[in-house]
Amino acid sequence: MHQAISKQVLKAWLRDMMVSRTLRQAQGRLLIAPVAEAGMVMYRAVDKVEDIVFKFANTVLSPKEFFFPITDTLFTLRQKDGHPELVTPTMEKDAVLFGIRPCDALGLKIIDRPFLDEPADARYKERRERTTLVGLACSDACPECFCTSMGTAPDDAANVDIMLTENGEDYLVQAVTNKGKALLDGVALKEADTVSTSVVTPKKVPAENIGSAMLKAFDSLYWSRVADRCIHCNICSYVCPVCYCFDIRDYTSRGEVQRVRSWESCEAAGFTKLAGGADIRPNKGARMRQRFAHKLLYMDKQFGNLVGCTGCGRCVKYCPVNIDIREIINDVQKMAVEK
Amino acid sequence: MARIGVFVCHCGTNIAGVVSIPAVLEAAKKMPGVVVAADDKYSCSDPGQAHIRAVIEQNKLNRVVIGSCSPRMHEFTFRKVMVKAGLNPYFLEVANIREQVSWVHSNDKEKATAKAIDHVMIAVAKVARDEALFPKRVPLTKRALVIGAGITGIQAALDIASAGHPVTLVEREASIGGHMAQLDKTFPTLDCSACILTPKMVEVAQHPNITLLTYSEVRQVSGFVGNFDVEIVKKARKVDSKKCTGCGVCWLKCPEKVPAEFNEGLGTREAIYVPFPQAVPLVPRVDLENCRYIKYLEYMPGKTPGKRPMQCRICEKLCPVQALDWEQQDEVVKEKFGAIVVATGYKTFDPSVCGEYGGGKLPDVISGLQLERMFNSSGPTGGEVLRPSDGTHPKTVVLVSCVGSRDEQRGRPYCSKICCMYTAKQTILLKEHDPEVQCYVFYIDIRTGGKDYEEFARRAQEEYGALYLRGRISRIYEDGKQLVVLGEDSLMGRPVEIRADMVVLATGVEANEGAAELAQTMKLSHDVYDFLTEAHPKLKPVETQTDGILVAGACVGPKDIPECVAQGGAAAAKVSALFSQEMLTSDPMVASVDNARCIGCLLCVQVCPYKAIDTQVLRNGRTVAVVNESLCRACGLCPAVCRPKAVNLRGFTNQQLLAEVNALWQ
Amino acid sequence: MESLDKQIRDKARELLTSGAFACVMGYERATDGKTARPLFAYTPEEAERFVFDQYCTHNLARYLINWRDNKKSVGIVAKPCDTRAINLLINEKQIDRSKLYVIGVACQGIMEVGWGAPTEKLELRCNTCSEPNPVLHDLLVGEFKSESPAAAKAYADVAAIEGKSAEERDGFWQEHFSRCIRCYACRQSCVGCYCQECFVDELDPLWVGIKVAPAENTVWHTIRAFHLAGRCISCNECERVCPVDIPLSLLNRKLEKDGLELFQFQAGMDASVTPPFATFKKGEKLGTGD
Amino acid sequence: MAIDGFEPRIAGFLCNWCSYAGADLAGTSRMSYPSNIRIIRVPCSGRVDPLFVVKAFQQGADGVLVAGCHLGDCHYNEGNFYSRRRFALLAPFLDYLGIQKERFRLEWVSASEGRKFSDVVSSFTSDLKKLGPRSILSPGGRE
Repeated sequence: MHQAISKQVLKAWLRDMMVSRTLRQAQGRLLIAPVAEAGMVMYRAVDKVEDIVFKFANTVLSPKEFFFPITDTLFTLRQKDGHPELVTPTMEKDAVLFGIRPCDALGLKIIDRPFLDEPADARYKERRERTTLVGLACSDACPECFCTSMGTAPDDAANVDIMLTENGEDYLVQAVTNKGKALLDGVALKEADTVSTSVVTPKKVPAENIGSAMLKAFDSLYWSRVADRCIHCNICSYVCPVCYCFDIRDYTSRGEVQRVRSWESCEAAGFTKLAGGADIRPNKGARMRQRFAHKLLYMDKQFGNLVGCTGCGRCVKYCPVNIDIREIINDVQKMAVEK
Repeated sequence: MARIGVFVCHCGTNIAGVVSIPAVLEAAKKMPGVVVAADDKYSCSDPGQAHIRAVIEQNKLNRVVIGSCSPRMHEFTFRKVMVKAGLNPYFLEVANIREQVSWVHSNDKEKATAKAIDHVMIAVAKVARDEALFPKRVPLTKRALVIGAGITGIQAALDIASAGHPVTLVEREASIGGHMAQLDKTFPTLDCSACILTPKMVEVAQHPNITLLTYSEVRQVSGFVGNFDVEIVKKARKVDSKKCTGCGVCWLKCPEKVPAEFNEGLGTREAIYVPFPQAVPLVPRVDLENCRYIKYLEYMPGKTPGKRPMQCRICEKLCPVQALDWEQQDEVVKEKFGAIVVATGYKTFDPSVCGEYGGGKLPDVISGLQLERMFNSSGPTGGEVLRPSDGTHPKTVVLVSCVGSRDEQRGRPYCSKICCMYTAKQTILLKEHDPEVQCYVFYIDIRTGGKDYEEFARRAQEEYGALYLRGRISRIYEDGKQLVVLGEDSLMGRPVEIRADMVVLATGVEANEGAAELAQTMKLSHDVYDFLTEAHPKLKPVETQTDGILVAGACVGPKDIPECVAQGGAAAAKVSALFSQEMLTSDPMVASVDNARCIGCLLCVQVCPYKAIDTQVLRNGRTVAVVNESLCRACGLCPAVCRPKAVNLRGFTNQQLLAEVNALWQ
Repeated sequence: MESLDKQIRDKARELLTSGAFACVMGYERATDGKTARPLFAYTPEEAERFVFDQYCTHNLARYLINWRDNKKSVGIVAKPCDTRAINLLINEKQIDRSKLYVIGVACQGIMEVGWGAPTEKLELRCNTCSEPNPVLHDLLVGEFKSESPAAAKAYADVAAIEGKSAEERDGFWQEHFSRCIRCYACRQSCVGCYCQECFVDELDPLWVGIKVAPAENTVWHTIRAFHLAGRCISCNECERVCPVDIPLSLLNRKLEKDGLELFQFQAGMDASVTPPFATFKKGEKLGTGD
Repeated sequence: MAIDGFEPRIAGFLCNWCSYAGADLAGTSRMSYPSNIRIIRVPCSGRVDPLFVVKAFQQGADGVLVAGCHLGDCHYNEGNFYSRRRFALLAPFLDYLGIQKERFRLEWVSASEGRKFSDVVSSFTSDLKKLGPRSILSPGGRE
């Protein structure tokens, strides 16, 4: 037996979240949902349910940008009555992230490790704890995605608080966590009459034991050959739901200092440049290998049983020069066999 | 760690009467890096300076901002205070709160104070990014090169030499003297050109500090002020000047005759010759184009068909000191100079392009310079004015001014300045040579700016009866033995026809041959007419954009003799002033290149007005820009066009200027 | 007429066999089986993978800078706009023409592509192209076009922005700039952006703050475009690669349009012409400071 | 439409040899002009990198003035010819981005033109008052 929510009720529920008439919360929640912007679909804070896009392949940027923003002010230092004052920002309201895909939810689960393992990152932790994830199962597979090879699936409810799956005129509802159940409290759910969700099967990629294969291919000339066409544009890192590298610098303006954390990419020249000018990854091939080794080898080594890829396919889709992680996994496996 | 002191000057009531000094001090104390803010009645006064020094020492300040009058007034004064206080003078910024604040905003004291605070803030932001700068001291070679030995170069060489500095005077022709040596008499005094010039020529030849290189040309110039490396080619004369006594036997007996250049093609000279009897040095040269033996030598190796030239060698046989040296080759002299004076002079306009004047085909239409040679008693006609066609004395002479001057169509829109005067002189001399001569002068305007010039030109008309007709010549043609000159008298508004025996064209002044090439050799700029460009037309008339290279005389533009002499002397004075220093101090506020950032696009090289940026190849093979600090004038064009920000300008660095911008309205 | 693919493969094989060439750059099929991607062939065997069709969008001249200090020569497959890029690099002394073999392709226009999503729609740059033939080449493949079909409408979209009010323009650009994630893919894809260190990455002086905020983004985009003034050769790679679809070519082509009007200069047409900011004419009328 | 009480902020880059001296002369001659301008001294208008102008706008300038010697009078001979080319392209470009061309001025003010300097600042200030403040590009940007 499946619970379901009609599209009408769903919209009312989302609307209510923002003003919190029914949810016994002092103030409404911040609602983050996919919206159309300049011909793309992006996660944005919304104030009108009408702006939300329910049918979309996937967003350009993953919802990682909400928990780990492109640019994040960690604290502000200012003068108050002649004394320095340190101000740490906090979330004004609890938040709901609506419409997250299973691949992106897995991405959050993965970067929980670096960000939440003690000592935890306060900004990330607060956002994670105060945000409820409402997942939306994929009804179509994109040509570039391969989530089933990376431990998730188009309708995987494992990493969200609530999972919604389109079912005719309704959505099937799974309240996965207590946080999810709380959000559904008082919502008029119904029982699904029939279940007729489409089964989506993304392409498979031979990702088994990729870590050991990576080790074998580690010293190959292959990486610099792939890097030949790489323009080190950072797009893959920025669209990736897992890449979490950043740079921290102070930002001064009008006598105020902000400590700001912004995204960085291992593909950028100078990413590993040290004081004194030395660079431990001075060439393109080393940078190229780093990205894939981090995902397919180091994360597993560091955190155990963890692959830094969710199969969302964004890097495949947005790479301007067709550096295709699936091709690389294939090639690496082949190299490992040959070795 | 910057420890900045801010000093605010009251300037009596000049600043304090408008700007609230306490408010500025209060605000300054809160500015980043400022440890002390103090005021003075007059910062520039002795007590003010002493106070600044004391505060610097008490507070261990390392950077100073002074809010006062314009930095154009006292920046230098305050720099000296810095030095006295033991600080680098470049850790100083002056905030202009008088000329640009109190004096212009006295109607609104509040706003004036706010602006003064902002100007101090901008200076504080900049001073925090100031760097210690140290002037470089480079040795200099106290030896001057003067290029061109006309009257300008001669004067310059003599003046520098008399100041005690060695001079090398280079002349392209076989003798020094230039155009002035060709002239008979000079306006407006009518004194004999040779009489006033030749003593100077002799003085040059005999001056212990002057090395004379005639028949020589400057081939290459590199380096910078105080340290130029110059290559001079001494062309082969085929006569050993050490042996030659100038007796003249060789040219008296040389059988070959060629038109004499010095006489403007009138008369002939020999294939071994001196250009004129008073030539300095009095050493003949063999004309390689026309010498029979040279032709024979060139004929022999190939043995081309045709008549075998004669072997001649009469000069060699007759020379009492065996001075002829057929083996002599061009010789390259490389020498270092501290300064260069360019005095390459001019040439006269070639009237053969002017069809209306006969296009050089009518023998009795001559140029002003040809007439000068006829006047001259050592000239081709022995001082008689004779028609080239038949050797008779002309009785009616038409002189035409502005030939190749003020002529847009022939690309010579400028006034040649000297022609009005020399035409007037020539009417007088014609009359003095033959009282029966009647002169007619066609002119556009009579330009006689100069001491006693107007009186002189009037004398030509009033005492010597020259008839001046305002208008252009439309055509000159031959009719029998006479020339018919068709023109217009634009004052009377009617056509004029004069039957003349001779026509004299007052040909204008042009940049000398090779002037543009020489300018390029030395990286000097020149105008569209190839006249060299001075550093400033009014205030730096003999300087150029390149330090240590001076220009003088007619190579810059048309000039008469007094001006040329004055310029030669002026250039010499500049050279002497330069040479009065033991070491050259270069301004440390110049551009510099960060090799690691430079991408070698060399845009900076293209825009640098001083050619102060060269290239160098780094060890890794990359070509990058490098600034020659001695040539850099610190204009800042290079950092502004440098995309990777590899070039910076000390004193106005990107860091300093950006700090100033970021300090706006803080 | 032999196919373009075969002509390119034959030449590339010949160059690589000669031993004088380190590499030949061209295109091969992408992993979607439809579109194309850059291929760096080092051996004659690899040359067999070269293809050329209307999906070969990349401007390979961008990679030439990587070979600047290489002793051996390189070969490159270049479309007309790419050859302008090569001229730019020659003009800026970044590459040695004598160590470059240009296989120029007379272009039939390039289609808009995304990975796995080839279209039949000509790219913007082809709709506004003024030079459909390679401006330099050692070998020409394909057929020369006699005229430029698109020059007349080259700046219609720029003129449309110019026609808006200042407030509208401000709003238009702020909307786009505020979306920028500062991945710098626009810079990375650009032939003209080869500085050792970009001004935006510089820490001292800090021209652009680390914070991804509209004001900082505006400084970045303004100066990025301005650094390409008189240099952009309109390959439009920056706009193609932008993951958040900022219409960068509207910036570049505004500067190109004004540069043409003011200085009669178009980048990359002739490597020997001095770029507009490195020269001047005394009497010129420019509308600013005359 | 003038906004009451609006005082525009003007950043002025003045070349040391002509315009800065001209501004000094305005002071020496006590020629009053609006106090809205803040002055940064540069050796030559050719030193002014477009980046400084853009940064000044980012810093909150409502208008930017770049002033140098008259064409042909440049202390460095040709610096202002280069700056003219540069800003002839930058000014319309900023306009295109929404910073009206009236907000940028390139002026030639000689050392003897105190009156001209004062007139330039006066007219620029009054023009900017009519234009009103710039809404965008506040420091730090919108969050």
